Amino acid sequence: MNKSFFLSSLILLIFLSGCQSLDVNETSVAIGLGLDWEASQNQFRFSAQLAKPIAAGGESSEDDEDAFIVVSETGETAFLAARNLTLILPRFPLWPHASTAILGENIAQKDAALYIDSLVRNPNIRKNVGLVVCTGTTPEQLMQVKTPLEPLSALGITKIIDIQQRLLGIYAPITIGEFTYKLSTPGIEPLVPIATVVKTEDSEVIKIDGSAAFSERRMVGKLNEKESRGYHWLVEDLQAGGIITIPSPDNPQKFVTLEIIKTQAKVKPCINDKGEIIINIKLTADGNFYEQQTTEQLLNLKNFKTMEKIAAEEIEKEIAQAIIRAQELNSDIFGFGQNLSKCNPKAWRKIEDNWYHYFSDIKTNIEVDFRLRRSYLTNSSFKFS
Amino acid sequence: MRKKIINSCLIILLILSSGCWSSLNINDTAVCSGLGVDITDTGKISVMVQINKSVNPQNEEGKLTEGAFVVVSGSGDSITEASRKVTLSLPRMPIWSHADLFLLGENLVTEDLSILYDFLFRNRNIRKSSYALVANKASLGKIYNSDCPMALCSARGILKILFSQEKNLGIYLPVTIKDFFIMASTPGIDPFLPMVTVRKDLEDKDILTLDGTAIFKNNKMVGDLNETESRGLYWLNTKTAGSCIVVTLSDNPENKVSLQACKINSKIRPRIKDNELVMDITCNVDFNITEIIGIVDEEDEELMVKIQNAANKKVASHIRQAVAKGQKANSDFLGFGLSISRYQPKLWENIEDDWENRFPSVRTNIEVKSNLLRSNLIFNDVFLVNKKGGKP
Amino acid sequence: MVKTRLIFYYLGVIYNLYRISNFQIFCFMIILVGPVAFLEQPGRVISIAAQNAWLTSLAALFSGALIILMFSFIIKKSENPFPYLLEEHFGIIIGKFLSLIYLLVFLFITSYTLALFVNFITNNVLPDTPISILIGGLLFVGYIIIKSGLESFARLCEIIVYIGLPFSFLIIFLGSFQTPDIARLLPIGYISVKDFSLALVSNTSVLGRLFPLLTFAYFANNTAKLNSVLFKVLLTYITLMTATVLAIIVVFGANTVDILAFPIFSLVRLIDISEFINNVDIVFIGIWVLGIVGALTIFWFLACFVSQYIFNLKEFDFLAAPFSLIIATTSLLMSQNIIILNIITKHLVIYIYVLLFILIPFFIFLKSLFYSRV
Amino acid sequence: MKYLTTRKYAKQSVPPIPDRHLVTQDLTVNLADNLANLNELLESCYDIVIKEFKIATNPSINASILFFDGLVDRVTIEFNVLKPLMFGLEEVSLKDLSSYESKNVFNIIKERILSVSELETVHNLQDVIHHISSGDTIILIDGYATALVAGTRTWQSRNIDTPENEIVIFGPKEGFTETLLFNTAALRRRIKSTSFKMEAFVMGRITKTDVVLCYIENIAPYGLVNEIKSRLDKIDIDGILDTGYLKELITDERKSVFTQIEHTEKPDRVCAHLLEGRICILVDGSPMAMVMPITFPQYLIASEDYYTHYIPASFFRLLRFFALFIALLLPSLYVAVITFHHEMIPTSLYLTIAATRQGVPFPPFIEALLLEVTFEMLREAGLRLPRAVGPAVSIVGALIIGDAAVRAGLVSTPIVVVVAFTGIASFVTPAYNAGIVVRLSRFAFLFSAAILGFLGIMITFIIFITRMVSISSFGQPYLSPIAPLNLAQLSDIIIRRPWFMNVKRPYMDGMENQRRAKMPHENRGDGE
Repeated sequence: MNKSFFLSSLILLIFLSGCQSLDVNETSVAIGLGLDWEASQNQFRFSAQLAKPIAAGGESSEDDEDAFIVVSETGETAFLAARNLTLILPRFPLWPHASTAILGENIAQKDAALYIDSLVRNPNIRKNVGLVVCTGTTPEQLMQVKTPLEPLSALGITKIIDIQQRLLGIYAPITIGEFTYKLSTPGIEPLVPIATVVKTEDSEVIKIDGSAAFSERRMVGKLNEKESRGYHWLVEDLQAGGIITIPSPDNPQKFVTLEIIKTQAKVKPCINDKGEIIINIKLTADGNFYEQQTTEQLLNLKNFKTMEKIAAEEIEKEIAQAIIRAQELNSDIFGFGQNLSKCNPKAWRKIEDNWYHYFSDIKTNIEVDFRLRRSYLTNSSFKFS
Repeated sequence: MRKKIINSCLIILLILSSGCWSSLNINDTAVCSGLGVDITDTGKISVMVQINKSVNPQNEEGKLTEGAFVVVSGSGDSITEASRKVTLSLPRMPIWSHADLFLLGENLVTEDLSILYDFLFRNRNIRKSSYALVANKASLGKIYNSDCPMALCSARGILKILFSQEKNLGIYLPVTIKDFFIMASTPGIDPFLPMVTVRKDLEDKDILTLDGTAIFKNNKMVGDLNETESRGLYWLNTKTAGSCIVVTLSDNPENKVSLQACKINSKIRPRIKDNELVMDITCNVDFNITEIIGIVDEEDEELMVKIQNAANKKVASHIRQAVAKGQKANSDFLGFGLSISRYQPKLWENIEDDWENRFPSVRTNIEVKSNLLRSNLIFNDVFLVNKKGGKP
Repeated sequence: MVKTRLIFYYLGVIYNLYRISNFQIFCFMIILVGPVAFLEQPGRVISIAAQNAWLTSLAALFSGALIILMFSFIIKKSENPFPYLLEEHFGIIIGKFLSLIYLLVFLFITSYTLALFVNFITNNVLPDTPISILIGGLLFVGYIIIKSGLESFARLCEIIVYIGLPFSFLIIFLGSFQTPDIARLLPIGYISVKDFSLALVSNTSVLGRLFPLLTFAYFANNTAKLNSVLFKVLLTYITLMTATVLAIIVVFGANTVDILAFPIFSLVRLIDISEFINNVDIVFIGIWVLGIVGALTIFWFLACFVSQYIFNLKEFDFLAAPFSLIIATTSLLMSQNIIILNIITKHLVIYIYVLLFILIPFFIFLKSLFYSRV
Repeated sequence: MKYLTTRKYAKQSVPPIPDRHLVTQDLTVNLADNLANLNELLESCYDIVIKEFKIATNPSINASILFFDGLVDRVTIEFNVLKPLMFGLEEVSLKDLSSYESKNVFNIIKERILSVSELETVHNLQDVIHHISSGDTIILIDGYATALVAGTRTWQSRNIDTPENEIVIFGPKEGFTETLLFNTAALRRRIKSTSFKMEAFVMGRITKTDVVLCYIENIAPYGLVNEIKSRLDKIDIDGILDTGYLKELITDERKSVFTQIEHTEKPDRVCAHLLEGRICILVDGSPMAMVMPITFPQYLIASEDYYTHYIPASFFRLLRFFALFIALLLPSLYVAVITFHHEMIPTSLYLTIAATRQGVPFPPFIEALLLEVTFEMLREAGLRLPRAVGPAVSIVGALIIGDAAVRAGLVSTPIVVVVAFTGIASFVTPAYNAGIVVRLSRFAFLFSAAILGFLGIMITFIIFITRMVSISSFGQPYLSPIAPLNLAQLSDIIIRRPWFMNVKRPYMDGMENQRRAKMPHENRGDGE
């Protein structure tokens, strides 16, 4: 009796519950999400880059004319704007595949939390979605532009940030999760790469250009390439890749390029006797000799040492520039405050409330240890007849 | 037993801890077919990259050529930096080692090449067997963006043109990075590179064409050879036969004979004559007759001698012009110095330091010997045969 | 004293070691001189003797023959293999002291070979892979080889030679077709005596690496034919060297080679067969791993063997593990940067070869020549 | 704890085991006692047939015959045993009884009555049991403590058939069966020499399986034969059901995956091995013969090579070596090239591969692993399935899954080609055993390729070779003619040496008689 009752109710349960499932062909996959603030209408504008399904059998090509469509809608809240998309879209939008979230300049300057709230609250959006701020254009326009070889520009942007980190080492990628964490945690602020549309002779391309520093939920300013790289050195986990160009030891007009194999930064705040906060930054970096512009013999022990020194100075300069810029903008992107709270919670509790009062005149003590390791195919410099 | 467990744990850890550092998924890469370096007006170095799009095997052939490439560029303080700045707007990892073409911009070659050498040879991703050319009177972007008919992209197109003209026409010599490098680093020879430019075709579209040879001295381009002078260089350097020339017979300017070289053997040898250095340039060429224009009313043997003489003169004049140009620009691209160092090493030791001053006034003695081998399918001029047949 | 130690040694022969055939000795010796010489020697010689470097390689045939005769004379005149041989000739104190030095040198050479090769790989093939992983991987292989015993090692060496030797010649053959210019060899013979002899010394010193012969020859099952085996080794080495140097000069010219870190590698990168087989450098390196692993394992093995003598141990393969740690640390230190490695390559290593592998054996040779045993 | 109860089997009393001593007892004079004893031993053996009857009329003697049903030839029993026993004694008794001393009926029966070719006498119960379980018939006669054993073995067996696993186009198509006698006969038929020895062992405490060791006396090294014999003697196991049992018990390197013993179903192949001085072991009930010592290169030799012309045979042998490398390395090479060494691929091929890999979600390593595992699964499924379904599975697997996976964008086209090619190459190895090693090692290579690219492959390769050279098969180094180099032998491994040059047998330790043929021009006077 018991068993049959249980079974029949189970079967009924299965049949009675409505089907929440969706056919794949009823959906459309969102690759990029963008949000901006339309000041004129006092409304949010939500735009999404939707990928068109690729026909099977690898018949797609890299340059499919229209591999995607960009749709956008406005609404009073970001969520509503997103739902409003269904007014023009005959498919059910799927958010979990999104790879980039784009924050419009307007909304970043108004209040980033407005956007982030809707993203973080939504269970359909993964927290490892990359984040960029777009300036000089709207997210919608940005997504309309194709990146070379990658028809889906939203996917392209994350790849660009990844690859430039491996080859150039300028911008540090940030995900929504980290962004939220940094935005909400006292003593640390996010730094987000900026994507813009650059017009060349006959076409438009997306370019990562500078990064946006936030302070108190608002974008307060922009770091240029050099400063962004200064920030990148200090990203605390092990970094690999990137290059640095330093003046040549024999001729300061010419340059020597070094490739960075790995860097590791340690940031330790301390409070000296006078009660000043001093941040000790220790960076160890390994590099390879990659290119020289002169024909001088640079590959000997003496010059190696000199180059190590110059490179260390150069890195130090970049870091210092970034810190100065951050202090100008009053945005603690390096997380000095948070570091302090970890090392010296007591002191932190005292100054937590007006941290930015202290932040702008924090002293830093940067120590860079750069090691040159190898040179590539040639052992010595070019000799001329 | 315990030892075994520890060992196996170590191995497993080793495997797990080893990420795949250098691994790169093939769909995250972009194949570069051509590279180019130039200096911008602001003094920065700019790098231009032509990237092939992947080719779908199931596509029809016709679709291949249209927009099969993209051109991206970056700029920076050094070549490496500039080339890597490309990635700021390229969502793929560029693979350099497939690039067959290396273009040098006009500004770069006229300013200073020394910034380039180290990059070219130290970088493991640059293929040393790829070909170098100089962009003449056109920006790199223009060259890479222009069409090249029947080729996947302009970079490959230029190379195809370079090879086919070498085999069929014989004007310009392809120079690989390795050759260029050897010429630059060996005392007694200066490098040269073929030049490419953009020209308008009949429908007013940009097409690529080879135009002249750039010659260098002290890491700078000091002049260029025109077509005839380039031919002079070609006669002295080539190993591929196939060059085509047209000679005019001495008696009648209407009578023209096209000759195709099928074997070229040339030598440059130093000789001391009356305490003076003379460079003996000998060039032996075997020709085939490919075409005779005009009515030639001569006996066979005389005709042959005439053609040979004309050919000798022509080739010698090519060489002479090239030598003159080189001496004028003080660029020893023919390698006179090298030849002295090889055949008169003692003499070279004495004059090596002074070579730059001595080179422009070195006397040359050009000797060309041509030899007619076959006259392809017909033996005589068609008209000649007819005429002969008509005679009693 | 010697006699009691001999018992230990023969126990070692019975339990751990095995008779090796003459061909296996040939393979051991080829692996010792071949790969490293192929990799580092051409650049060194060409930078000294320019376009005439190949002549110096050929001339090494005579100096090499002298070295080989010296070694085989020592083998004939001594009763015990290498570390015991020192005691036999110099007495126990000097013998132990010398073998301690040899132990250190063997470890040094192993680490140097490893460091050189790992640098080569990180430079050219897997730039992102940390060298510690590569060192770990190669040492792991060496460890397995040593643990599996001399018998398997000898057989492995045969296979390495089957694959490696023809492949090296193939590489040179293919490489020499990449736009060669025979005229680059000119002027032939125009070379100063100083340069010539320097290059000759450099070429000969590499043959000092045949030193482990003093140990292995005692395990050969046919000592009578040892000399002919050694001359075959010499001939192979000279052929390989000369061919390599010739190919490099013909393709690059002496001036250009000067600035290349690994000329043979640059040559391999040029190989391009009908536009299909190109950039085969990785295959080349892959095959080269075989040779390098073999070469470094031999010295590693000898280090274990020597320490058996020094510390009067009954067996030695358990030493492979601690030594691997030492080797790993040393080679990590050496590959700090390329300049240090270059200094070691250009200066230190030659002196070690000449001093320890040629001069000391020469001393033994003189001693056994004039003070023959009663 | 009390809620956790384990279900226990109800304890049952173990029936008393028959007295162990019973088996070793001798037969008694009393037939009834003997029968009682036998009945006790053979309790619960339903297939035993015990017939009691009487022979001779005056005085009539009780007798009985015992046999296991199904193992015996009933016709023989009824016509050659029962009939003469029950009726024949009468005829004999009239004339000849008197001539037999002491009226020994037993001898009369043994010598004059029973018309069976194999006739033995046994004295104890153990032998009786052994014989009847082998299919013989036991005749017990009252008054004699001896039993007569009539050889009446016969049983249903598979016909001699072409072997299924080793298919040849040229050469003998006969294969071994499960019956030992047929197998030894097949060998004996081919080697008609007295120096061809077959030594029998009975192994297995319970199964009492017949094991036969075959070798040719003055060719096989004496030491090797003794070594194998002593290894066989040391085995103490309850049962041997197939040669596979013995294999792991007598090899040198028991833990190694590399098999050091060859299994074959073909008598001609066994004979070829025997002639080269190797040793063969046959096990009753197994259609596989074990041949030892076998080195790795010999797995690449098909017996067919020796039946065809030597030039094509050599070509195919080289092809097999090549295929071995393909089967071992191709997928890992592909993965290494595609993930690490992009510059190796020609540009045009690169562009197409990039296009086919467009939109494929997995990295090449995972892709290769998936397909390889799928392939192995298909192969395994194809082996086990009934013959009618097998081909269907392979067609579905190979064609439909492969094609559909590509179309669905799950895998790229090149990897399908690579895996398929690897699969084909792995079928080229004639020996199934060696193929297994290759199939397993392939995955190791694949892993290392994914980690360190080509370098990883080489490191694994060195380890692979080191493992291979460090084992030996009955004293023969495993890579024998290759790794300790033996040029003379190598020429018959890499290529097939023509018969007119094949003068010497491959050398083994301790082999004395190495010459196998004379060159035509040699003097015919001397020789073996």
